[in-house]
Amino acid sequence: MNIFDNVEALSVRVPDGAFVALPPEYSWVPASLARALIVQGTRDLHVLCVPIGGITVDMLIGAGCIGTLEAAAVSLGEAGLAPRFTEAVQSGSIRMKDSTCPAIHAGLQAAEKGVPFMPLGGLIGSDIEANRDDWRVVPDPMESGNGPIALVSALKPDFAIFHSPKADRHGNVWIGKRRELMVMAHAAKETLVTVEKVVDEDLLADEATAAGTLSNLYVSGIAEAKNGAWPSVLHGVYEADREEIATYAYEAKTVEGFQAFMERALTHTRLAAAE
Amino acid sequence: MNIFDNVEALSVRVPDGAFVALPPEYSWVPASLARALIVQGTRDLHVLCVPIGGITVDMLIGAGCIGTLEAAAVSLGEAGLAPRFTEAVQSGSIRMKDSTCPAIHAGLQAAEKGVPFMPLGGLIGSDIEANRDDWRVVPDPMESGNGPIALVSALKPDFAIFHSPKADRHGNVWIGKRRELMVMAHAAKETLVTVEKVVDEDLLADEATAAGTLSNLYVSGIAEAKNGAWPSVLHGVYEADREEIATYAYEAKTVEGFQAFMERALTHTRLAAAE
Amino acid sequence: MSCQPEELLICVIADLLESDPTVRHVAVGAASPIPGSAVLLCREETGDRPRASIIHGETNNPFTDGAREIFDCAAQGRIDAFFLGGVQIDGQANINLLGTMGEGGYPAIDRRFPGSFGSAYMYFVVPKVILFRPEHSRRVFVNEVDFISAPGVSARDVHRPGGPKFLVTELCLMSFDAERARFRLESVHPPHTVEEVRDNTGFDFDVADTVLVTPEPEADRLNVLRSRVGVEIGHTYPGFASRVFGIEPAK
Amino acid sequence: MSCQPEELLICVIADLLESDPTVRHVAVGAASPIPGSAVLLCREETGDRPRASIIHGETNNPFTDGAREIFDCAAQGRIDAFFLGGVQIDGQANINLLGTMGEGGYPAIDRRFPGSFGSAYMYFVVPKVILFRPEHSRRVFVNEVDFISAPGVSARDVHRPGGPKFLVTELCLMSFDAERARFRLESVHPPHTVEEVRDNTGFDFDVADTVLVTPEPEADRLNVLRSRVGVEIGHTYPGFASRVFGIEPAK
Repeated sequence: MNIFDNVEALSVRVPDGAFVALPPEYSWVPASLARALIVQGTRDLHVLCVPIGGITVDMLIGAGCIGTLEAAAVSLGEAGLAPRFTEAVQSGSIRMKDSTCPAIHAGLQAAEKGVPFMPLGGLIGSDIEANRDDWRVVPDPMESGNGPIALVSALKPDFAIFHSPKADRHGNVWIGKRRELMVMAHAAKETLVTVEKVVDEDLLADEATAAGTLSNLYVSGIAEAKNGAWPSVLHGVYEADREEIATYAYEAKTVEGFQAFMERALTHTRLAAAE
Repeated sequence: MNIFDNVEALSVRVPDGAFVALPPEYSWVPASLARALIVQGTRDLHVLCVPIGGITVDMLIGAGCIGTLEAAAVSLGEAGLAPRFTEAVQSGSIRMKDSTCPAIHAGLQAAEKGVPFMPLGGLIGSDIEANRDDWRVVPDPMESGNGPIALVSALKPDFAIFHSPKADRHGNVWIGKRRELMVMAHAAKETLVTVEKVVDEDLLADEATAAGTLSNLYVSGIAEAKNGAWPSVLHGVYEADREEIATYAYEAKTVEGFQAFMERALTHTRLAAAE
Repeated sequence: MSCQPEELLICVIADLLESDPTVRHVAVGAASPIPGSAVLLCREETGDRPRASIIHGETNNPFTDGAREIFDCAAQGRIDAFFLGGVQIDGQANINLLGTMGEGGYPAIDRRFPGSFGSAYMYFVVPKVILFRPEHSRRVFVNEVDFISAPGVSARDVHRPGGPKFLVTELCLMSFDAERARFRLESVHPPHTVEEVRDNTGFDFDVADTVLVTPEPEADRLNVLRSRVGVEIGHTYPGFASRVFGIEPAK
Repeated sequence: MSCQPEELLICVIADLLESDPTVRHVAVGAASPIPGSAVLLCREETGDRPRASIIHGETNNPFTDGAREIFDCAAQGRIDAFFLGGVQIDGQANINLLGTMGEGGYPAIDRRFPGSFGSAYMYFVVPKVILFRPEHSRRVFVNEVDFISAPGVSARDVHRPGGPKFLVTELCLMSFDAERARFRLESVHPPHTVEEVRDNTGFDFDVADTVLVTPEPEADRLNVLRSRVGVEIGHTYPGFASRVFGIEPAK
């Protein structure tokens, strides 16, 4: 575990082609780290949305960073459809692995437990299941009288990446009740985290904070990134920048509009990287 | 969810023959509630230790409350063997379902997910597995090239019972980092909790406390029980009463010694129930 | 008192929840302001029922075990009602949240929508799923969906404690009979007609012996909706609360 | 400086950890004060390695996902070494933590011990399992265990990244060769002898070409053990720290 000086020190650890798990916009998305990946020109990522994507994934798609996307949905929420995602899927420019929320959680839990699959209710008869070569519907191997059951494959990302309000100097990261971040980190080989602030208190020392803390055992690298989830929400710290997201939703409908928007959005990231 | 006036209002909800999940001694054991079950003369319980038992389970066995016990181990820790457990298993007076820690956790996770089983590494070639009719070893149904895999059945207790430092007036219960308590509550039909204190703050209102809180959605009943884990530890509140446990370990080696010990130990519980 | 279309739909859904005492806990997913308002209205009117869990919300959110908890909770049988929509819905209640397909079908996408979310699971495990899709047109209500995000009915040997019970649109309320795998028209919202429903539905459906006229909400009910419910739903859906109820987010 | 038997064993185990750079993280289970002390001693001596996770401890405990986390963590390949014991251990490294069996075998129990804990799992997933059983007698080291809590070796088609590597007793250190499914005597603790080991072992084992005499710990090492390590292990095992190191728990 290392605490790095800047976000770019984390982004350079993610090579082209890496399998990267990303939380949803409402759960501490690493927007700043994603912009650093865009600036460094990362290509062919296999991104797993846990379980849905928003503006951050849409930007990564628009910037050409993503080769394969696995998600239960991608949307800008109240701001409407995710424009670059929509265009990419319609044109077939990315490979889309359509999933459903609980299957993504279960696949990560399988990796967390080191087993090749997880059984899951539902799914049978869905075209999602029918189109997933890595899932199976089998007769219940326990013969519990409940009929066939679906099995979903373990999801083992190379990297889990997310943003958090704080980590301590030992690299223990506050996740609060965002337990999907913990499952992501357990399932992934490495976890990279940006934080608003590195704090002096030991988050594991007190049971009250330990309850919402991911141990540094799972964390490879941390860097401070002020407003690192912006324009998305960081609950308890700042709200979503609805105006920015609405502007994006409108401008990114065309390739040219997207590029103009990103030119502005990335200026700050480029400046920081050049420092 | 109801907040009751005393522990007996919880214990009477547990009928003879119920399937009851109990945390280990180091994780907020409901010792006071167990004594109330003994005083009310509960019989034929199927107790699941999550995943190991200590003095509380030993007392329940000695008092004749348990018909079937499922556990990975039962021990008094530094105080040595659990005397009533040892005698009961050697004489065959209880039905013992021997298990192993991760299988109990996985079985509860299966119930938490509403699936009939959970795959689990290891186990193959163990006599524990060989003697469990409710587990199976099957060829990997995903053909992931990792050979056969063990499946353990879901564990769905009628009741999860535990003790906690605090709950709020809505019935939300502080569990800190004792997440096995949350899995137990999710897996069980009903959850009954004794607490040191019912507090005024809303534990879900703040992300910092919400992170270590079990929602009242899963809780049927709560009652205050001062020193409710005694003589076991309640981390952050009081230490284990090692002297009391050592005395028990010595005296409970014989039936007569156990009865004399319990006579003293239950006096307070009987007085409280009579009030 | 004049009533907005959204308000009528909220009341129709609230009635479905209020009239069914087995509905003790309703979960509301992402981007569901009308169903969310209906649950809160029901609770205001019954005084205590149902418990409403609005996921992703900061209030009315009991979940502390991460994003998977709502799914686990539903599979445990602790969620009695849930809402799903669809880009397309067909006469067997198959729902498609993914998009319309191009030549040869999936994965060739003609028009893509966000995706299936948790539908392929919740549709199986929640006893009372209410399908909610305001737009009532032949483009939505098709004879056969292009992609089954989640099937309306399942083979007998498939474990399925849950499934669709009702469909609420801008025109009408339908019930769904899983045995027959068919919808039945129950009531039509004024000023619309049975013929209008038929003209705008691409699948065959049954018609109740007496098709009711959906009652318009009373003034008292609208007051509750526009005050207490509006403020509460505004915590999760500020844009919706502003547009429909004119309630601006607290600063 | 004279050394207690527990101190020698702590040093033997510490050497097994120090000499293997792949051991970056060691977990120590319940009721394991000697292995726990060995890990802490190793860390004192290397300055940083290995990370020690003492489950159920309030210090040196990184686990915040409940009692299952250590098992998940091990299955993820994040735990490099672990300790197991046995009421009985046989020549194929099968371990029995359950008890001795009566007529006809399990479930007829002759003498019951606590149980198998997590052995049936950890033995499979942790690469370097060190078997630790101070009592070296034919009652413990039997030709065939009465009950296999966890098997020493597995069929080739069974996924097993982990297994037994060493055995430490009051008499000696043995290594284990999974291919041959046999132990090999590596060193004998003074003043004991190879013959004594053989006399007290109920199974056949190989003997290294040169059986070493286990070195006694140096004074510096004992000082570290009796001060810093003793205090730290006392947080988790106060009875042990008091008895072996004479360190009383802080009030």
